[in-house]
Amino acid sequence: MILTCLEIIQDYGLRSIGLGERVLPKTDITICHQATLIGSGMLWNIYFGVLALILGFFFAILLSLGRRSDHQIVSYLCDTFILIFRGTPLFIQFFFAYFLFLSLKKAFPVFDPFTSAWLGALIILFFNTSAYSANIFYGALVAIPRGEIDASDSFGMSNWQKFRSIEFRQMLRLAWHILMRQYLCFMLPH
Amino acid sequence: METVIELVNVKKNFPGVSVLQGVSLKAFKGQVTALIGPSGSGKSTLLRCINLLENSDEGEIIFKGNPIRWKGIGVRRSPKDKKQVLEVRTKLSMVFQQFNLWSHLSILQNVVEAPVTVLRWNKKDVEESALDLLEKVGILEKKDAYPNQLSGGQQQRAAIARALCMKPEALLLDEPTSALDPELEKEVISVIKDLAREGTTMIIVTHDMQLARDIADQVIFLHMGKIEESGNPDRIFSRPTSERLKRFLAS
Amino acid sequence: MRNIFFMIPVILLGYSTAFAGDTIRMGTEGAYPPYNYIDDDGNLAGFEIILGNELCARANLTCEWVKNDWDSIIPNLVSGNYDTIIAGMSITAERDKVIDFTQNYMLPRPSAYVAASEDVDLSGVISAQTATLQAGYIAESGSTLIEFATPDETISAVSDGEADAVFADYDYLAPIVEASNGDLMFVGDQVVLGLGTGMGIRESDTELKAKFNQAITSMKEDGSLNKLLIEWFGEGILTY
Amino acid sequence: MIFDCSSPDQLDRLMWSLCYLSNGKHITFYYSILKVLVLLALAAPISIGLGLFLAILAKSDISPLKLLGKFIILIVRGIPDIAWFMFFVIALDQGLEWVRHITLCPDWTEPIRQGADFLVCEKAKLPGNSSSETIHEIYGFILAIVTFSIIFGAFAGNIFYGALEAVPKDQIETAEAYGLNPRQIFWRISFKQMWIYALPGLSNLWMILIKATPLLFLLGIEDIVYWARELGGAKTPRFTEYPHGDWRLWYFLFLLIFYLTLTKLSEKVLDKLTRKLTYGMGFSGENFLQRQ
Repeated sequence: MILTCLEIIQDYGLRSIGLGERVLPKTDITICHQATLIGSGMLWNIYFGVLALILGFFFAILLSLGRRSDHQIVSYLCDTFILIFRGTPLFIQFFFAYFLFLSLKKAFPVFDPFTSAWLGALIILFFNTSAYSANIFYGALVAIPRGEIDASDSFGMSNWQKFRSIEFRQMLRLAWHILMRQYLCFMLPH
Repeated sequence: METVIELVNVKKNFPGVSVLQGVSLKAFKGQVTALIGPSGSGKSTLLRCINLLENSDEGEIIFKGNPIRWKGIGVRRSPKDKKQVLEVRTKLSMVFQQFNLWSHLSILQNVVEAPVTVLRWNKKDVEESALDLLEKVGILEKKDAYPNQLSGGQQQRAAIARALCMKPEALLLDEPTSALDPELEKEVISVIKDLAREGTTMIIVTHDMQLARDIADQVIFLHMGKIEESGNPDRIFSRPTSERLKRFLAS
Repeated sequence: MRNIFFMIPVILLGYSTAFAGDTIRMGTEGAYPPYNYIDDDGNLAGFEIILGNELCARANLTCEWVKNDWDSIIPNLVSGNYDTIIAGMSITAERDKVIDFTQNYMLPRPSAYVAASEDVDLSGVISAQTATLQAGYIAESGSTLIEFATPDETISAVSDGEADAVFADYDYLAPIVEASNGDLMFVGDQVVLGLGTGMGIRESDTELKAKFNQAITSMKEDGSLNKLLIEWFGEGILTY
Repeated sequence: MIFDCSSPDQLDRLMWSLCYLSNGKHITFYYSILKVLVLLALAAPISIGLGLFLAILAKSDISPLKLLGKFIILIVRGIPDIAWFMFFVIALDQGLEWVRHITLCPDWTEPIRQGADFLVCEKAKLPGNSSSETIHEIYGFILAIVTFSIIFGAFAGNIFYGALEAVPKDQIETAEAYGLNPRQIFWRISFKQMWIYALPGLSNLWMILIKATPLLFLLGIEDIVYWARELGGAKTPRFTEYPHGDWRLWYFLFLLIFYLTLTKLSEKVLDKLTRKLTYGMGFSGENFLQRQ
């Protein structure tokens, strides 16, 4: 029983990423088959989830700083980016991006891999979580008590020093719970 | 002299702490009773027990000659008769340290809310007397403002007007000035002094010894949940007998 | 009380049940020309729409068309959302386990590959519509299958280079190849799959199945079915 | 049609576009956009009503009601939306038909389930087989609204519950001190102050609701996504007067803009509402939102 299940896992475990058996069993579908196939599908979830969240985390910090920037164009661009990805359904974004990459690919062969799920969908997920997280980070940045910033200014900290030693930590502290809650929602099939 | 409130050996425990360890006192009609004492001595709890916001565990609370009827004993003790609770609460109006004006109602609405909904008095009459009271405490022009648009002093004066509008037997004031800046404190103190002069019955918990001295007919010094000393303000402040009161007044 | 409660949906829906007659709801996809598609006016059109209406007339049934996505076309028949499937569905043993079929109204038709160039490798990536005969065939053939929910998308996949070729019903592909001005072309060999095209009917609906079988037979006998087939699929079509 | 569209292949570009965009197929597309708006307009107030009801249940003093309220909120929130969309509608539809079946056709002897088939008597079908396709579509749409309303109602219930809890204790205590009874305290104080604490959550929920509307397709409703795909797909001249290549990119761009506009508009309205509600309540809108 356990042995056959191991075999099934060997055959189908990586099916969702295109390795192993392609054709699904037609008869004798056991719980092991189902579990293996679902698990195999989850490989994608993990791939998308983990990569998009990790990359998105860093990009979101940049975006939130950009949005707060004194540079008007930068601030406007970041704001628009966040608005677009937070303001439209993910579902529509996927469709649009797919068709966009298709047309781009015709003109520029560089875009070849973008229409496959492993890259195209990842990019959209990455942008999407970045926008949502950036919004949270931005809220946290603005919520840092003015006095603490004044204090660091009064000690002559440079912008970078100020960010690294005060703002970044405060921002993470303030945003952490909301961020984790959002990540959880993102990973669950809601 | 008519007794408005009498406490006999009232005790109150919070889990692990004994807040009131047998307090007996009498507050008389037309008089001001001031409760003083260090933080944590149980002054506020005592006031809340009188208004039945807090259930005392033991002892009698007698409102105008009628003892509160209880069910259960000890920590599970609670008033038996809801009507009686209502009577006590509507006849003893509370003024809180943090004002506690209802933030979704304008000042005028705050003042008329309880008389109209609880006592079911005629709304027009209540509004009329509310306006008089607001004028009396000096914030008539703020009647349509919302609480958070007012300074602390103005809010507390509105809260006093709200309490008076119930036409209560007595006002219970729980440190009415401690949340205020010295500047704003003055406005409120002068209102309280006016009330005292008019013979309003008040039980006031305060940190302000000068205020207690000026307006109180009776001063009660609480320490660790017990009445350490009581008497008229002259005696309490000029010739304290207990060591604790001496130390408290000196600090 | 109970009755009032149950009446609410009825009232809401306009006493619909009061005149329960012989109305048959016909499920189709509406995205599979020339079998069935939506015309410019937004109405259903195509060979099967004409055929279905004629069959209903012959069986003395009032028919109402229902559009449904291909992926869920069988489950929705089974759960009673409509009573027949008439959507270019090939009769196969696998489907026959879940639903019943009438006799076929089209003989088995060839499926074909279409690609963007002549020299394409048919063991590469082939697109096909989900849950079709063709998808099953490709999956077993050793080529890499990519599936799409609508027939439309299987063609786009080839134009866009997502797939090397599309494998689909010849009659569906023919007008598309013709309209592509040489961008798309038939490649490889044609393969005849399935047992012909028939109407899907719930297994329990034996009476309805008999009625339609009879109607199809009558159309076969008087030649009207052949005429309709030629009108829609051209002279080359296999007739009865 | 307003324009003469009888032979599109001879029209100039502008007229061609006008004719193309106003043909029957496009009218159904616009109609599906209307469906989204109607869904929003109906599901939002129903959700709020249901949410209030659930929150009031969950705050009730009677413990069975309290448990029931909390349980419903928990269950609906605990089950992923997708599952609701996939199974709830079928269950609701079949449940209704089953109930009607036993009441309307008591003489029916055959089993309702025969293999995979779900069979009820003719009279019990919802809507009846003879009703027009429009009625069927309306019925499906009502089921969709019910589904959306239940899911979002439970979320709203949770928000309202939290908001009721967030009303400061001293506001309630003061009311007690002035003799208001629990009923009066709930309706005159908690319930009125609750809105301001609920508003950020509700705004959020509204945005989520907007973005959930493309899920209509999961309920078998021909929604904007269906029509964008259908209309955008390449068309061969044999089956249409308006052949064109693959235009799906443009249709989906339109959908993106549509949703973006909807979001942006909502943001503006909600901002105004927040400012109005928070007027005089001590938190300026923006500060308040950040506090949440």
